[in-house]
Amino acid sequence: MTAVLSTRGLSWRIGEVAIVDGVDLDLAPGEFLGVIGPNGAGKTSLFNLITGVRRPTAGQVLLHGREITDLPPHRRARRGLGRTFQASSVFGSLSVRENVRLAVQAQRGGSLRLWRRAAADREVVAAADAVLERVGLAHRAAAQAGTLAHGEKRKLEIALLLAGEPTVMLLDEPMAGVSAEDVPELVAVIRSLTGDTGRSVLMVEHHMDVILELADRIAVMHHGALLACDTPQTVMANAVVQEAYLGEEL
Amino acid sequence: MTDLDVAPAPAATAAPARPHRWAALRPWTPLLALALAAVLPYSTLQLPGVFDGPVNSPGTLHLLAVCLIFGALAAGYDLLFGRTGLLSFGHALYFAAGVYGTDILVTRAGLPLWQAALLALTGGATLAALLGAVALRTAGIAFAMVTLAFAQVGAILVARDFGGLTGGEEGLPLDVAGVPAVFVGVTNTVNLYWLALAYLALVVFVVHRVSASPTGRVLAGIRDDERRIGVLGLDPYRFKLVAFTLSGALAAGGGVIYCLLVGGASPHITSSELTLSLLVMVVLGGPATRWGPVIGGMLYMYLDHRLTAFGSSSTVDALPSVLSGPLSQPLFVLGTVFILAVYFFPGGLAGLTTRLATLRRALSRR
Amino acid sequence: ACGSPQESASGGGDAPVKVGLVYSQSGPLATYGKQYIEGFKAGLDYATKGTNKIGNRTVEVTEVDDAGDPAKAVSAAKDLIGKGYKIVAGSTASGVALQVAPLAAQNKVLFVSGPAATDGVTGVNKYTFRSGRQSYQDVVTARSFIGDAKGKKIVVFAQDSAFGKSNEAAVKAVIGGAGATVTSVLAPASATDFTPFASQLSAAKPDLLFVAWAGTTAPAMWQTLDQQGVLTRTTVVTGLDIRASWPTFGAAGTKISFLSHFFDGAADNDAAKAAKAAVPGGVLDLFHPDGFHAAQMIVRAVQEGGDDVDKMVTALEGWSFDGVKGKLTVRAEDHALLQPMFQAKLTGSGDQLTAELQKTLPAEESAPPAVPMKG
Amino acid sequence: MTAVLTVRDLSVRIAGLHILQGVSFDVAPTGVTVLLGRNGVGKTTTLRAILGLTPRGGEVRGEIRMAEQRLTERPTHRLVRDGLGYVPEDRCVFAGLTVAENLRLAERRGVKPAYDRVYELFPELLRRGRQRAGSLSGGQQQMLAIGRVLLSDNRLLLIDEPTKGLAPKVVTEVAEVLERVAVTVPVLLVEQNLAVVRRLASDAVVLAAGRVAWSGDAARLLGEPELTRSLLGVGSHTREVSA
Amino acid sequence: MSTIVLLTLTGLGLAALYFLVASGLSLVFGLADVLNFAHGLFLSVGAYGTWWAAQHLPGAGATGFGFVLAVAFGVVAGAVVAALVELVMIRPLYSRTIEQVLVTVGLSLAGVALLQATWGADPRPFPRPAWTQRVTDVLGAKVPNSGLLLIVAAAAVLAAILLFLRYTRYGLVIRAGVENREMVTALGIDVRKAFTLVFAIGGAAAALAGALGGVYFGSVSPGQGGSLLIFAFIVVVIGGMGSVVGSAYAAVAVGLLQQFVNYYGTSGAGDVCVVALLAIVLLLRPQGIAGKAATA
Ligand SMILES: Nc1ncnc2c1ncn2[C@@H]1O[C@H](COP(=O)(O)OP(=O)(O)OP(=O)(O)O)[C@@H](O)[C@H]1O
Ligand SMILES: Nc1ncnc2c1ncn2[C@@H]1O[C@H](COP(=O)(O)OP(=O)(O)OP(=O)(O)O)[C@@H](O)[C@H]1O
Ligand SMILES: [Mg+2]
Ligand SMILES: [Mg+2]
Repeated sequence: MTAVLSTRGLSWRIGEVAIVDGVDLDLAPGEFLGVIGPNGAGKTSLFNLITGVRRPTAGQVLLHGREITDLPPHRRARRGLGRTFQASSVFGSLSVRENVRLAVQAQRGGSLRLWRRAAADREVVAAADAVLERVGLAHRAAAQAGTLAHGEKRKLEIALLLAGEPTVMLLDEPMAGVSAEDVPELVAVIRSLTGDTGRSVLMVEHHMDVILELADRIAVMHHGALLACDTPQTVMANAVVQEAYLGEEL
Repeated sequence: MTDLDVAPAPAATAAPARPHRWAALRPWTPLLALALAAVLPYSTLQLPGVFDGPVNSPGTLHLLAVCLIFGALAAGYDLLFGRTGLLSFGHALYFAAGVYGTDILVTRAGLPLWQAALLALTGGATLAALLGAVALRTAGIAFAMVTLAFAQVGAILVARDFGGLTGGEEGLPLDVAGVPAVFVGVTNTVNLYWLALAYLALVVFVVHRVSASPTGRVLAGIRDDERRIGVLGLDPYRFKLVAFTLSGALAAGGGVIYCLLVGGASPHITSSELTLSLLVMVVLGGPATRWGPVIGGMLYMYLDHRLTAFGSSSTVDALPSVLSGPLSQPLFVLGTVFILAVYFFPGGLAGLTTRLATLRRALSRR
Repeated sequence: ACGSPQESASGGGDAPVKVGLVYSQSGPLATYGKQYIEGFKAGLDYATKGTNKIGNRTVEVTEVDDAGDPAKAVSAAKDLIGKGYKIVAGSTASGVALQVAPLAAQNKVLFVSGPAATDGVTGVNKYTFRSGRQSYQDVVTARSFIGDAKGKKIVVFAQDSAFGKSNEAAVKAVIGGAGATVTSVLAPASATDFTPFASQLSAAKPDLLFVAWAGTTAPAMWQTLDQQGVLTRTTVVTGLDIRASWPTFGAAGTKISFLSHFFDGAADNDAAKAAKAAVPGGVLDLFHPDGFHAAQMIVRAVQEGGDDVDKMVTALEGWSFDGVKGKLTVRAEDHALLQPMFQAKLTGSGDQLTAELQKTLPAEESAPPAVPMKG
Repeated sequence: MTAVLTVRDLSVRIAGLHILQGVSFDVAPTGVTVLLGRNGVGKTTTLRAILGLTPRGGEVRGEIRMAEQRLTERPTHRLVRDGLGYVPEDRCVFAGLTVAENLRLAERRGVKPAYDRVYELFPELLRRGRQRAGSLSGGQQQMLAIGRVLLSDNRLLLIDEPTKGLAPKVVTEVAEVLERVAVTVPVLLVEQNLAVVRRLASDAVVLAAGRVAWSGDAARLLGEPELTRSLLGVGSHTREVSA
Repeated sequence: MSTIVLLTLTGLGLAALYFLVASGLSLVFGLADVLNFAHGLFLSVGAYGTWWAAQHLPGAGATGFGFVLAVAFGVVAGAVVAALVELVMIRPLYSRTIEQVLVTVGLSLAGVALLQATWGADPRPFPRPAWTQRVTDVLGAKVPNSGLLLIVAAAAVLAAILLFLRYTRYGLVIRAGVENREMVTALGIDVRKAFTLVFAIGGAAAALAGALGGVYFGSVSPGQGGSLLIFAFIVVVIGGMGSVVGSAYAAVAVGLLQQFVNYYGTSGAGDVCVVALLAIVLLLRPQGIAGKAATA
């Protein structure tokens, strides 16, 4: 099988505690894999290991069949691995448009260009504006990113991710704090991330409705380990998931 | 300091206001200012209180040249501090490398000036690249301290007069035999002035060009969130090193010209105080603004030089001793002025124009 | 108003004689600077017999503060020269003297260096003179403490700085040259604790210990040498600094043999009396003579040379005069200022220390070897 | 019934932006008053203005009263000491302090801290007492932030999106906790999860474009699909469609 | 043998002096997040305060209880000046860290100049009880008593600060306030008081260092504070910002290293070694010896 992203026995321990515990995960091309699990299960930590923000204490990460366990974050990104952060992290002092331009530019190749006028790079500008349009932030393009309201920052996060044109995308709770009115819009944006393009998505989300709507399969994490990884129906029927994660319906 | 050089400031910051009659001229103001500054030495204008002699007197031109060099140095330092968010406490080292490099190569090794200058410049840039490569493995205050430590080693080496090269605390006067005659002697001060002006123009051009370039945008990104830059697929380390090296090279270049201007090197310039002053200059002017650091640097040096005269002036002497004592200490006045500036011009002098614009708008609305 | 960027003003005729003094009014050497300027004013008064006129030209003195920074000094000197000043004097710090001196040659003006002790100013160029003593003269005075140097063991304890090293070199040349073995212990100028160095000095057991130390750490250094017993075990010689520093020697003060450039009471002559009467407070100190002599030399230069700097130089070369320290001579070859030096002891305790003259070395005895004029 | 908090004609201007333009509403002395609106309408800004936490350079006009006292004139820490509890949007736990220290810090002078209440609600906090708060998961940080204000008794709680980023089970738990708390203490709540709103809210205030677009009975707002749709966008949360 | 003892004990004395300066610096830096360049000024205030009191304050003097009184006066003066600085200059700039640092830079420039204008640039003899001028024989080494005094004082200050941070609520408030001042306020705590207190404590520690440093050096001069400050910075950074215990370890390392290298190596090598130590520690462990790793 040709998984675009796999982890093999991926573990991260701090002292005695296993935060991430021997996770084996395969993401197929074009697949949308939802990740759920109680707070503190290790979902964000797993993302950190995959993207290289943290170094695993054991195990491997493979991207397109090649090992990337020891690469720094930026090298992984250049191989097509993109992510968003759970806590919004955008470039606060730059304008929204500049934020996206920076991401587009990073995608176009990171060679040093000290003498070119950035603003004059039409293609980059056009690409950036297209991305902003797509996530519905075009009207805020001139605003300073640091002053955006929370939901807008989430959108900008996704815009930054999109601009990088990754083949594998890791989304960490993209819906957190997004107003009810905007949820469908954002869901649509995220859905369009995969669709026909063949990109694969790994998404952590606590909004079950969103997960159920988007995910092809759902992985459940619990105490750092992978509890289950199966179709939404099977997972939702799982008693442990019911008990430890979903609880009773509101 | 001439108001000519201050003039371009509004062009940089007051963009949002309604289009002005002169708006079309805006892009040209820097060039206009440059041209005016270039012909300034032909003026015999007397500005009593501002300068001791007419504008074209060697003393005034010398002071102006010093101001220009430090304006440029501050602009170069701002590339690091204001635009990339790297707080280096060791920038003086690269400036000193330019000064001492030139001086030693001309005076001790007997090289002609242009060779010495070129070597000092490359040497300064290489030094910055090497030390930067090490220091940038740390971040934040640790980075500031490593750079401070490196600069401190530089200061110790200079003070220890290694191999009799640097002259220790007495400094090393430049042997003018190796220097073209046009740069020697008080009557030729004007040539040094023009040289300093050219250097300032170059630095400002480079800094602006670089910060408007794709790389400049990455630097701004690093300032905000370095981890994010990595995840976008760019290596922050590499970009920081570029900024560090470039900034160091610009400082070394300034050192070459300063060495010519002052006619030698003295260990004052290796002190961490110089880096601190650079920081002060940038903040005084307004970090990451177009003209702020330049203005800050020029103003600081102007005050630094003029305050010694002010301190010994008769106006100060006539005051009661509670006042005249402190006021006769230039550093006291400078420190106080600086503290006040931090309070009353947050965002630096460059921020002042925006604030004035807001004020004007508020008034016109009434 | 328009003009050319390269013109500069000039004086002449009955115009006043303009003298520029660039020295430390602020900064770490401000006290030296203060003594210098007091001495200068007294000297000018003395040399012009109270008229402040040379012939029928008044002397106009402009003072500029360099804060001890050569860059500021150069800036000030350029300004003065640009305004047509033909005479510049001052330089409290050695670094300042070394960097201003080349300007004198480049622009053909007279430069009379002040308290700066560096040997490097002597013979640096034709237009530069000095009105104070130089390190070499200190060291020669130190030699006078041990009589016959042959076979003696001398240790130099100096700051690891240009000042310390030039003293070390001078001791090697002067006392080593006279047959003694000279070794040295150098310590960083910034040292905070002196015990390691004191131990080394104790271990060396020298016949004479020459200490060259300037700056604010001196009291700590002396205290440590005293505590570790160095001062009682050997003859320790050092230069006597300004009066205000004496109490900081603490208990060590009375155990040291001092060589002295000058202290109040070292010499008794007309000039010294005049100086004593003229300076505020009525007590002379280390650097009053440097200012006094500078004024005397400048008056002489103008009297003989008018506005012609080359004539001023000729007038000063080989000139002997009676100054505060006694009889001084400007040596023609390298412009060294030959002058008497003194041996002294401190007596008393606490704040009540007085210096007592032990011996006066005539000018010839402390003369440094002539160096060739460089430019 | 008199309101516990009245806001009249509140205007906030930050960095030249007129964010709130004359907002007026009351918070009932019992139950949960929920503040609704799209991202960026100024819900957080409203809460912070009440607490006197508007950023530097921001301009606040209008009147905010709690029990006849004008809040705008008093420093934040006094307001809190007098019983105004705040759970901020970004949790703002002290990353460098341990969980226990975070809680200890929240103790108020002269008030006996109700640790039992907090640990009963969030046993996780007891277990992780010595862990640094910065290394807690997002959800755990949220628990800590809520736990902090529950340590003391309050006259009014201002809570900004407490269920953001929490697992469904914890959301339910938090909702239950708030429900229990609201019996004794009135709450002004900002919340996006309509299921939670439905369960807790007695009154609702809807902000739009810097003004109050609607205010009244929460049950009515959520009960009339027409009203819900026009005020809160797509009438209902996707959850209710698909789950 | 006696050389080793002598070097070790005097090295520890030096370390104690560095620690006294660094402890206040570390406290203010680690807790109030202000890299305080004016710390040298507080030190000078303590030194000049003691010096002045010994001559002018009734009851105070250079010996016995009079000296203790003089030192107490200096320490109080340092604490008061520091608290005033915080109140007047630092507080209005809260959350603008860079500006706060800059204000302290300005203050350090102006402060030294002010001292110079008032009492001149030259060193003044410092009041010293006779005991501190003598030496104690330890295993054949003549150890200056002033160094021993420093060691005792440093140990006392270390203990006092640790007790303060561990057992008072202020410690907690201060640590939290560094991270998010606003949130501390939102918990009902007047955070401003705590910060003033930190400055006062830092100022007092610096002033004590100044007073005892005066005894150790035998004189006081305006630049003394500044020259000690650079080593104190190094000590703070090696030790890990804000960790007072770390500063203590680092001070000992720096003091001993400097002393031994200065004796066995060439001159000036001591300073270079200290700088090298700094660079090595930071490259291996950017957060310093006792500093905590930053969280993601
Ligand atoms: N540096 C650390 N030291 C100790 N424990 C840690 C550290 N970092 C993370 N943890 C713990 O690891 C666990 C996993 O954290 P992680 O952030 O990955 O959870 P998560 O699944 O993303 O939770 P959430 O849904 O709440 O965001 C948590 O219990 C957290 O407290
Ligand atoms: N410090 C600031 N400077 C400038 N604008 C700001 C600032 N803080 C908030 N804003 C702006 O004010 C508006 C309201 O922000 P606020 O955070 O109150 O919205 P919100 O209703 O809480 O949104 P969300 O649901 O996303 O949390 C936003 O458009 C935001 O950009
Ligand atoms: Mg998470
Ligand atoms: Mg909000």
